[in-house]
Amino acid sequence: MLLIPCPWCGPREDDEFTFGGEADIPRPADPAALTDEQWADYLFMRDNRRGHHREQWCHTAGCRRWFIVERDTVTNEILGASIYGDSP
Amino acid sequence: MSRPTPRRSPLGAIESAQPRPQTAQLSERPFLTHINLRADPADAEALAAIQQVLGLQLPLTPNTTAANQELLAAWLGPDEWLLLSQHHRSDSLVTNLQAALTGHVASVVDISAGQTVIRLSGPSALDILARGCALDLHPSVFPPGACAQTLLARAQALLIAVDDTPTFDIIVRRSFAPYVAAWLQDSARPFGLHFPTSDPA
Amino acid sequence: MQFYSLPNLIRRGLRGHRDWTPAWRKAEPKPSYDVVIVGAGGHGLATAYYLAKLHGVTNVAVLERGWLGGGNIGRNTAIVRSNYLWDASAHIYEFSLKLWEGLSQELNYNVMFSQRGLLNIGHSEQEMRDLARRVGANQLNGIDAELVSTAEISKLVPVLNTSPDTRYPVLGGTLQRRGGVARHDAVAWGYARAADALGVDIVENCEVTGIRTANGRVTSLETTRGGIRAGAVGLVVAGNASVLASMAGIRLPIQSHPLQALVTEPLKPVFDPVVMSSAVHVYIHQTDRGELVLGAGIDAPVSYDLNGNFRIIEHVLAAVCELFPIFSRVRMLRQWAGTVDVCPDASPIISGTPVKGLFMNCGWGTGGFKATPGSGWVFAHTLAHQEPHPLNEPFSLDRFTTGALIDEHGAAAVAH
Amino acid sequence: MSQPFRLTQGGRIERDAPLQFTFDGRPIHAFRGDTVASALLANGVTLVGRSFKYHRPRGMVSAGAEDPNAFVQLGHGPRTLPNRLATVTAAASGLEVRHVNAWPSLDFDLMSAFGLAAPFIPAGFYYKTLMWPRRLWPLYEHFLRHAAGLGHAPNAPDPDRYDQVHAHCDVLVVGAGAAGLAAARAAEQSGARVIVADEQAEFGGGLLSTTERVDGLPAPQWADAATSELSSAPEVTALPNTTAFGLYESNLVLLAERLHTDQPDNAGSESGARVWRVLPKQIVLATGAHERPLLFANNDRPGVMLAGAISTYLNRYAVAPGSRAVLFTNNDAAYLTALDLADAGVPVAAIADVRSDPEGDLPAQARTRGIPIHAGAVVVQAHGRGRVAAAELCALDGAPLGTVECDLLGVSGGFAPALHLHAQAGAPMTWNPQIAAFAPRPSHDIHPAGAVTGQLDLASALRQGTSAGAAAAAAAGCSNGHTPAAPRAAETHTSDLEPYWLPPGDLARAKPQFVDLHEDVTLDDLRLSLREGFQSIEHVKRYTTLGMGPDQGKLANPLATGVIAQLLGRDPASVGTPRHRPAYSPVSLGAIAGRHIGPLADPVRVTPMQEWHQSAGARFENVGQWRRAWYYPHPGESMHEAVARECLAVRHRVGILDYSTLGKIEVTGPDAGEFLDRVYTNAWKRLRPGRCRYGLMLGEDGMIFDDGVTARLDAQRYLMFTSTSNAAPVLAWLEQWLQTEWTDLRVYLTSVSEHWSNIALAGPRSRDVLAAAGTDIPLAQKDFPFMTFREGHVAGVPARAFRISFSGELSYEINVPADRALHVWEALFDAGRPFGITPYGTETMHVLRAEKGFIIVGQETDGSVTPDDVGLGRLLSRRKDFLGKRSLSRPDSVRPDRKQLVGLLTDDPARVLPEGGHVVDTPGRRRPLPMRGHVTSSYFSPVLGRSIALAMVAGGRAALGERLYVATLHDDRWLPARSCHPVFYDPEGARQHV
Repeated sequence: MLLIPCPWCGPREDDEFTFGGEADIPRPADPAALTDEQWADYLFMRDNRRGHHREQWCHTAGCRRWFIVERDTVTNEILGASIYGDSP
Repeated sequence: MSRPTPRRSPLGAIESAQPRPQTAQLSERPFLTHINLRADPADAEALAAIQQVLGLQLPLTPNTTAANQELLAAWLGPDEWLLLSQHHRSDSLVTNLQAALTGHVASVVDISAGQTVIRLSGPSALDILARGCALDLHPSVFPPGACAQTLLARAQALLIAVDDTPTFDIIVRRSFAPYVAAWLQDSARPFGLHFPTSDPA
Repeated sequence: MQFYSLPNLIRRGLRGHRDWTPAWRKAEPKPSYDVVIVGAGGHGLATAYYLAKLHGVTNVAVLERGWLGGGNIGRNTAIVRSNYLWDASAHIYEFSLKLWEGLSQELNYNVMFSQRGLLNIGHSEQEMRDLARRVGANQLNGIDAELVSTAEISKLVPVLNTSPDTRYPVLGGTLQRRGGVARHDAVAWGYARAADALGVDIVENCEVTGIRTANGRVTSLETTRGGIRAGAVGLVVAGNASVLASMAGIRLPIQSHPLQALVTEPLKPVFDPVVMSSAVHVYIHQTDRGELVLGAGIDAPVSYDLNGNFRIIEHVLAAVCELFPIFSRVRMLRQWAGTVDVCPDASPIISGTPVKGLFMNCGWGTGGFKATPGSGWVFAHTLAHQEPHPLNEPFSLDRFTTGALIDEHGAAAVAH
Repeated sequence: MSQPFRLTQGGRIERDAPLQFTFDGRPIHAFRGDTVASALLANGVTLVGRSFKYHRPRGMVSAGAEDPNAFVQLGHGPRTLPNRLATVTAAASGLEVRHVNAWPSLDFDLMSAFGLAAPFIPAGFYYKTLMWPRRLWPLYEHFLRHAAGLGHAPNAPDPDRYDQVHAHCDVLVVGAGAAGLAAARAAEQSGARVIVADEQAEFGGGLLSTTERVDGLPAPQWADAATSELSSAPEVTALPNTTAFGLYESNLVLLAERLHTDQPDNAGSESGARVWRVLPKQIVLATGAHERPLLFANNDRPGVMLAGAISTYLNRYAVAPGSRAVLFTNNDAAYLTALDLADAGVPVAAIADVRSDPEGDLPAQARTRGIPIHAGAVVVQAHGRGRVAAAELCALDGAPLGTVECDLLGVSGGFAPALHLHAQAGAPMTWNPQIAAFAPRPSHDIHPAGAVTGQLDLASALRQGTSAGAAAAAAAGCSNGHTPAAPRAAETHTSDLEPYWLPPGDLARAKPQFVDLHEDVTLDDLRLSLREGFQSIEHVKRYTTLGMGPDQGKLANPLATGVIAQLLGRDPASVGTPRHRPAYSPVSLGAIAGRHIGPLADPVRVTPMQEWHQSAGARFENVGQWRRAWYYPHPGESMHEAVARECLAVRHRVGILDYSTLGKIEVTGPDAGEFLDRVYTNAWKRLRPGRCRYGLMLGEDGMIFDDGVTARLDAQRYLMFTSTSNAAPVLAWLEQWLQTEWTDLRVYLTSVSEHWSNIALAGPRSRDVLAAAGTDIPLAQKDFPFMTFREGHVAGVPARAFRISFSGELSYEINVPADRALHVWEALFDAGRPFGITPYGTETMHVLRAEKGFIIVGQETDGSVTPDDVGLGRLLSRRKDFLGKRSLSRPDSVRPDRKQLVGLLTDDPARVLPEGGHVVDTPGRRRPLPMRGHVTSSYFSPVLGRSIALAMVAGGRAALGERLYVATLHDDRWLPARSCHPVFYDPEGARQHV
C-alpha cells in the first residue's frame, strides 16, 4: 500500500488515486505528420525505468486533480510530488 | 406548474433513527441545497463576486470549510467548492451566482438531488468511522471545520467535522447512500448500536 | 545424466542417497558462445534445451543474475491452460499445452503436471457472452472447452457458493478439462538438468551489465563475470525486459507491474479444479500439499517492488470469502509478489529486434508460466534460424507500429 | 482432578477457576490461564500429533507461536478451526481438541508406515519417480493429495463476523515483554499516541516466566503494574491477544486481534477476530527471540523441548513437563531452566554443555546446586519410542559418555532474533557472530529493542526498551522534555555461546536428525539437496520444503542457516536465510476480508425508481455496481414472452424505461466546443444551442472507447451522456486531457449523473403520454423536432426533455431531479394507462436497438474495433484532428479484411443464433477451422416475427448477402444464415422523425 502525497490533500492511501502512467509524454502537435514508427513510439513505447520514475496520478476519490509523482520503482520510495505547471 | 411535489431522499428510512446521545446517533439531513461551484482562485474579481452572493469567503486552504448561519462552503479542489445550505433555494442560488459571475470563467451546477448528507454524532462516532475510513480523524489532526474527500469503505464520501461531540457530516452520492448507511450500521455493532435503516440492496 | 526412476531411487536409497550427482553443473562462463540466453528462468532454460535438442545448437550459455529459477517461474501460481480468444494466442498456448502433457517423460523429471480441469466462472450477462465467444473460438481452434451451467459448476466444486443471493451470482462458466497446474520450480529444474545434459552451460550469479553491438549487430555481452562473445543473443528476462533492452538502445511497449499471490495452511483435499473469476479478480486451486493457492489481479502502478500490496490481498480475500464461504476460517500462511511485464495488448513479444542477432522473448504478462514449453520451442527456432517460427510470427515487435495487436485483455482480465 | 504434572503452587493460572475440555474425546482438566498445551502437559499428555510426512509421534517443543508440532483441530462443523497451535490456544471449558494428520488414531497411526519407507522417499523423491506409466499419474497424485494436508476445512459457511479498524499512532510497539513495556511507557511519557500489541493473552512476555526481579518487584508483578499503567493512559491502546503479522511499505502494520470469542462452538459470537490496519509514524520492534533447537538422532521425540519453554511451563503455568530432565546447551540459558527445574523439585540428571569451560553466574549457581555438568559434551541421540526415555551423551571428540535416563530433554542452541516483521519489509539485517544469528539493523523509523537485537539479558532489555521508546516518540515529533528512566534489573554476568550445528564426526550420520520438525526435513535431506546442487538457501527451501509449514520455519530456518554453512564450509552470513514473508503467524482469510462480504461485499447502486420496479415484479440484472430492471414478467410469463410483449408495446403503443444510470457530465466554459471537437470524432463547435448530436470517443489507439448523445445547453454549456459503465472512466479521461495536456482550454467538467434521473418514453404514443402527464414544453414536431432538447416542467417538476431515440421510435428522454423522479415516473405511468403504457427493461432496450442496428460499446466492440468497422466512418471528421485519429491510418487499421458489422438472418427464422457463436464460410470437422467473425448480439425480433443478429465479420460489408454458417457450442451443429445490412427495422428512420 503506497501513501501518495497529493500536493493538495497531503498523503493518502493509494486506493484514493488513479495511476496515469509515465509522465512527460506530450501529445504530438501534428499527429498526421508522424510516421507510423513515431506514432507507435508516442502511443506504446515506455521507458519503464527501474529506479527513478516520473509518473501521473489523479486523486480520484479526493480533489480530482492530476499531478506528478516521482518514485523509485524498485523500493517504491516516494521522492516527491509536483503540480502540473510547477514541474520542470 | 409550481404545485409542490413530494421529494424522496435516498434514506427516508433513517430519518427516524432514535437518538442515542450517550453513544452515537445516525440520521440523514435530506433536501439540503448542494451546489458545485468552479472558479479560478486567481480571479480575485470572481471570488469577490461570489463572496458578495454568499456572504462568506470561499475557503482557499485545502480540506477546510467556511460557514455562516445560512451556508457552508467546503473546499473540494483548488478551483472547486461544494456549497451546502438549508436556507437558500438551489435555483435562486444558482441564478444569483451565475448572474454575479457573467464574464468570468466559472461553473455553477445544482447537484442537490444527486447527493445526501448522513450525520453521525456521539462519543463513538470516531471509532465507527475508523471501521471504514483510512484517514486519521483524531481531533488533533481533523478538528471541527476540517473536511476531506476520501473513501468510506468502498464509496467516495466528503467528510466534514462539525463539532467535538464529535459530529461528522458524511456527504455521499445518492446511489451509494444505502450502502454507506448499512456499512455504518454494521460498524456500530461492536458498540452495541443498531440504527434502523433501509437494506442496502 | 543420472536416470530418474523408482528402481534407481530404491537402489541409491539403500546406499543412503550418497551417489546422486548435481542436477546441473555449476558452469564457468566461456569467452564465446554461438548463442547466449540471458535469464535462467523457465522460458530461457526451455529455449536452451530445445536449441540443443531440436537444432543441434549446443554451444549455448544461459546467464542468470541470481539463482536459477528465482524469477517468475519460482513465484507464479502454476496454472496451465490454453483457452485463449484470438487464433494466434490459442495456437501457441495449445501447442504449449500439448508439450506439457508429455513434459515429465520428455525431461525425465516429474513436473507434476496435473490436469485437474480449469473453470472460468461468469457473473454478468456480458461476461457470459464473452465466455461463450471464447469457448466457440477455442472449439474451432481444436482446443477442448465447454460452457457449463451453474448447476454443473456446483457439482464440479460443491464448496463454491452458487446461490443466487450473493452480490455477484455465478451465472455459468467455461471448463477446460485439460487445464490444470504443475510444480513450477520443477519445470525450471527439469529443463536445466536436461539442457545441461546436452552440453548447455548454465551460469548462475552472472549479471549482464551491457550489450555491445557493431554496425547494427550484437557482438558480445558485458557481465559481472567478464565479457562473453555471442553469435546470437536471446533476452528472456521477465520483470527486466525493458532494462535489458535499453542496454541495446531498444524501447519496448512494456510496463512492469507487481502481481501477488498467497498460500494458505495445508488442508485435507477440498476441491480439485482450478477456479478463476475475472469479475472479482481471483483464481484459486488446492496444491498437492493441501494448501490453497490464490492469485490476484495486477497492481496498477508500474513497479519492480516484490513486497506486495496488502490492499490487493484484502480485495482478493473478500472475493474468496464470497465465493467460498467455508474458507473464511482458513488462514493465510505466506504472501508474495512477482513482477510481470505487460504489453498494451496483453500478448507477448517473441521477436527479432532492430539490432541484428538480438532477439526478445518477453511481455508475457500473466501468461508466462503456462507457455513455458511452447515459448522455449518457438524461441529456440527463432534463434536457430534467425527468423520466427510460424507460431510466433504474429507476436512480433512491429505489430505495435502496424497496429496488428492481439488484444487478450478479455482472456487476461484476471491475472493468471 | 487428575493433573499429575501440575505443581502444587506457583504459576499464573487461576486455581479457583477449574475447567475441562477434551482431547480426542478424553477429558482434560485445566485452570483458567492455561493454554491447551500447558493443560495437556499437566494431564501427562505429551503426544499431540503426527508429523507431516513420516507420521512420527510428536509433542510440544515450545510454549509459543514458534512451535512446529503442536497443531490441532479445534471444534467441529462450521466453526471448526484447523491447524491451531495448542501452545497459543487458551484452554476453555467445553473446547473440543482433536489431533490432525493421523489415522485411525494418534497412538496407532497406520500412516506411520511412511516412516518405514523413509529411506526411499527423501526430499524431492517425487521429482524422480511416479512418471510411469504416464496415465497412472492421476492415481499417484490422488494418493499423494490424500496423504498430504493437515486439518480439515469447515463444512459450512463461517457464521462468525470479523471486525476491521484503521488506526493511527505516533509509536507502535510490537511485543509487550520487558523491552516492549519499557518502550511503551517511555513513549507514552513523552506524550506520544501509542499502540502496544502482544500476541499473548497477558502482557509481560518473558517477564511472566522468570524468577528475576524488576525495580525490586518480582518480574511478573512489575509487568502487571506497567500493564495497568498503560491501559489507563488516555492516548495508549493496549492490545493483548494481538499478533503483528505483516509490515508493508509505508510502514503499514497489520495486527490480528484474537477476541475472547476466538473459540469454536462459541454460540452467538459476533466476531472471531479483529484486524487492525495501523499506520504508525514510528515502530518499536520488541519481538524477542526464538530459542534454537539442536541436532541429534531422534531429536523429534516427544519430551524433547526447548529449555526456555520448560521454564515457561514451570513458572507461568505451574506444570512440570517431565519427572527427570537432561539439558543440552551451548549457552547459559539452559542453566536458568536447570535451576527452575531444581526449584520445582524435578531432578536434573545432567547438563551437557558444548562449551569446554562454561563460566558465568548461572553455571556457577547450577554447580553449587550440585547439578551434574558435562562440559565439552553433547547429546547425540534420544532413546525411547513414543517419548524420550534416555539421552545418549558423548564428548566433542566422539568419546561416549554413557546414557542418562530422562523423560524430559531440554535443548538450547542459542537464540535467534524474531526479526520476521523487520525482514518482511526488506529492511536490512546483519549476521551477529555473538549469537550466531541474524539481527535487525535499525532504520530511521524502526527501532529494535530487547532480545530481537541479540541482547538477551533482562537489564539491557529494559534499558534498550526505554531508550527506543523515547527515541521513537522524539522521531515522531513528540517530546515534552521528559526523559523517562529505565526500570532496573540485576546485571548478570553471562558467558558467550559457542555455535554448535552438527554432531561431531560420524555421529552426524546417525539418523534421523530433524532440522525442520514440521516438514520432516532431516540433516540427510539437506545433504542430498546440497549434493544435487541445490545450494542457494532458496533452492534448499524449495527442494526440501524447509520452513514451508504453517510454523513458517520459525525454529528451523535459523538452525538450517548454520547447518548448511558448516556442510558447505561457508560463512553463515553468506548462506543467508529464506526470504521472510507475511504472515508472521497465519491469519484467517475472513479476518482479512473484514466487512467486505455478504450485503457489504460491494455497493449495490439503485435508481430512485427501484421500489417501483420491485413492486412491478421486475427481474434485475447487475450492470457493474448498478442493479437495473431487466424485464417485467407478468405472472406465469417466461422471459421470452415478457420481452416480446414489452418490445411490441414500444413499437405499437408506448413504453417507459428507467435510463437513470447513464453518465451525465456538464461541460462548461468558453472552450467547451473546442474541447468536444478534440475528444469526439465529429464536429461540435457549430452545434446550435438546443440541439443534440451523437458522438464517438476513441482511445489514442483509434479503437472505440465510448459513445453517446451530447446536447448544447447554451453558448458555453454542453451536457454529455456517457454509457452507464463508462461514466467514471470517461470523466477521469476527459479531466486527464484537460489538466495534463490542454491546460490552455477554459473548460470545467461537473458530473451530474446522480442529480438527473433519466426516464425514457418510447413509442408512437409517447407524445400523447407526455402531454397527458402535463408539461409546459410545446411538443409539436415543428416546435420540438428530433435531436433537439427543451427545458421546462413535466408533471410539475423542472425537467430537461431530449428528443433522442435508442429504439428508433418517437421517443423522449426526460431528465428530472432524482429526488422527484419517482413522482414524475408515476405521473407518466398513470397518464400513460389509457395509451397502454408498458414498463420495459434493459433486455427489451437491447432488442429494440438491435432491430435498428445501433451498437452497444462493449458488446459490438471489444477494444479492437474502429468506427469504420461498425459502419460509423461518416462520423470521422476530415477537417480536424481528434484523439485516436492518427491510429486509423496505420496499415492494420485500413486492412480490407477487417471485421465489420453486418446483420445476420438465419435460414430458419425461428432459430436464434447463439451470442458469441463464430461465423465460418464452410463448416466442417477440420481443426483449426478458419473463422470469419462472431455474433455480437442476437435476439428474436417480435416486430419482425423472426430472429435477427448482429455480427462482426471479416470483409463482411463488401459481401452483404453472402452465405455464412454459425457454429453452435454443441458437437458439430451449424446454423446457416445470410449476411445483410445491420439495420433490420425502419431502415430510413422515418418512425423517430414523426
